[in-house]
Amino acid sequence: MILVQEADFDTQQQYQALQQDCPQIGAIVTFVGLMRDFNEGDQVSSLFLEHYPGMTEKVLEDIRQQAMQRWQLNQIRIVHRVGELAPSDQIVFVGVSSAHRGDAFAACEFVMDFLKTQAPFWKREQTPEGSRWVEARQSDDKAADRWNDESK
Amino acid sequence: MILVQEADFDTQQQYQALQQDCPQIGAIVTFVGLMRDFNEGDQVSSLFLEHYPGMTEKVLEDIRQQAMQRWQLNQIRIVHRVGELAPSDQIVFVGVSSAHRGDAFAACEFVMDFLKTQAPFWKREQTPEGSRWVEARQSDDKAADRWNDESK
Amino acid sequence: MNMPKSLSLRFFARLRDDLNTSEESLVLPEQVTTVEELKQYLCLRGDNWQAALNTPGLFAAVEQKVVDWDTPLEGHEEVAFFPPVTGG
Amino acid sequence: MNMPKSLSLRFFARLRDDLNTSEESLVLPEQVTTVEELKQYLCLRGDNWQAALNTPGLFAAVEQKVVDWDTPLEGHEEVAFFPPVTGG
Repeated sequence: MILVQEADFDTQQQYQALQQDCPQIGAIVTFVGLMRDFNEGDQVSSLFLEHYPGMTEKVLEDIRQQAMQRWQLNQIRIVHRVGELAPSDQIVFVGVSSAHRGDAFAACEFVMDFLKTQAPFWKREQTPEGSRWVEARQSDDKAADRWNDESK
Repeated sequence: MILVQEADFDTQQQYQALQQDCPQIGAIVTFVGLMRDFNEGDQVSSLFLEHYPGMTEKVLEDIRQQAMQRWQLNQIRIVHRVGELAPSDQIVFVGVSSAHRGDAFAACEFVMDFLKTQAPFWKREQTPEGSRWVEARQSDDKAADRWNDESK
Repeated sequence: MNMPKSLSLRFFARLRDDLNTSEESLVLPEQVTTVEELKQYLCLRGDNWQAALNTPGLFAAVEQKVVDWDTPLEGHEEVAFFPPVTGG
Repeated sequence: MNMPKSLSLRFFARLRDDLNTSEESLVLPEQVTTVEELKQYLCLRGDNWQAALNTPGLFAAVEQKVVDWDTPLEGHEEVAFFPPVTGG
């Protein structure tokens, strides 16, 4: 399940959809990314999230399928917001259910690492000095790269 | 925050306590362990979780503090149930908030791996052949061991 | 001989700001056959195009999929250019 | 000369089932000074104690902390024996 939307999401609703009374599930791992009020040494008062409609959904679906093939999973749910956000707002949800916790942890982190480096979202933040586009981080590239090195 | 209790827990309440409108938090990772209806090839109809009152809380607090020292974290919350459980019941909750997702993922998995191998809980499961104590898994020892190898 | 074909171009984020355009429709000259050639062709439009497009780290997507610069344009309808992604 | 001291013993999970006891209070003989000696002393009680305690993978905790078998008992009040943990 993949959603790209302006509206906020309900983590509890997502969690329940992951669990859905399926007694084969032994582990649910969820990640929520939140907007911080500070970046690169500056106060950030708001964030605008732009995306490439159509391509975004395709890339997220591709990442989801890669994870489903790589680990033994029951379900992956991804929700990503776009548009105007304020500090402490929820930005992204990734939830994974599996029989085993190792698979659920790995898949959830894998999805986030690839989402960060491959999904066409761009952040523009408002600081006291004006508005600026957020620069990509090398640490995100490294985080995604390590999934190629690992022999799982 | 550490809780050992018979009562079920509310994941949304735990999530909100992790977030608590703190704009330095950029990432929240949660793990929920659920009771499966199948183990070692047998149907399991119910589970009894025994623990060592007092020691359990001390071990969990020790694991929590180790994680807090090892990574940059805002908060760790652990809830573990004891007593009688049915398939699909929630068993354990571990939630971590941090400025950065890498720290939140690592700390959450670290807590679960050490909880599994160090916290004095014991599962007795009810199968069609009667009641039996669950055997410890080598895979859990390995999962905990790898945190010693890693140069983080 | 192929009919001249119209291509839909899209620009995102900083690139869209710098070029002051998000979308346009373009009929390709015959000699422009790859994504790289399309980029160089657009750079001819002026200094701001040159500055915005000839920059390290730029990505190109064809039919909403990131591609290498030597990817042929033939048979495709949508090409996008954008800076490194920063979502999540 | 020390006064004979009472020790609280606790048994959990399969061990408690096998021994049919979860808790007892014990006055230690003088020659029992370590956790290992305590275990061997308890094994003298009979075959079911021997079978339950002389088993690989058994853990001992002193004052609710897992310890090595050569840990001295002096100054301590609570000793527990249990099989490998299986929570989470």
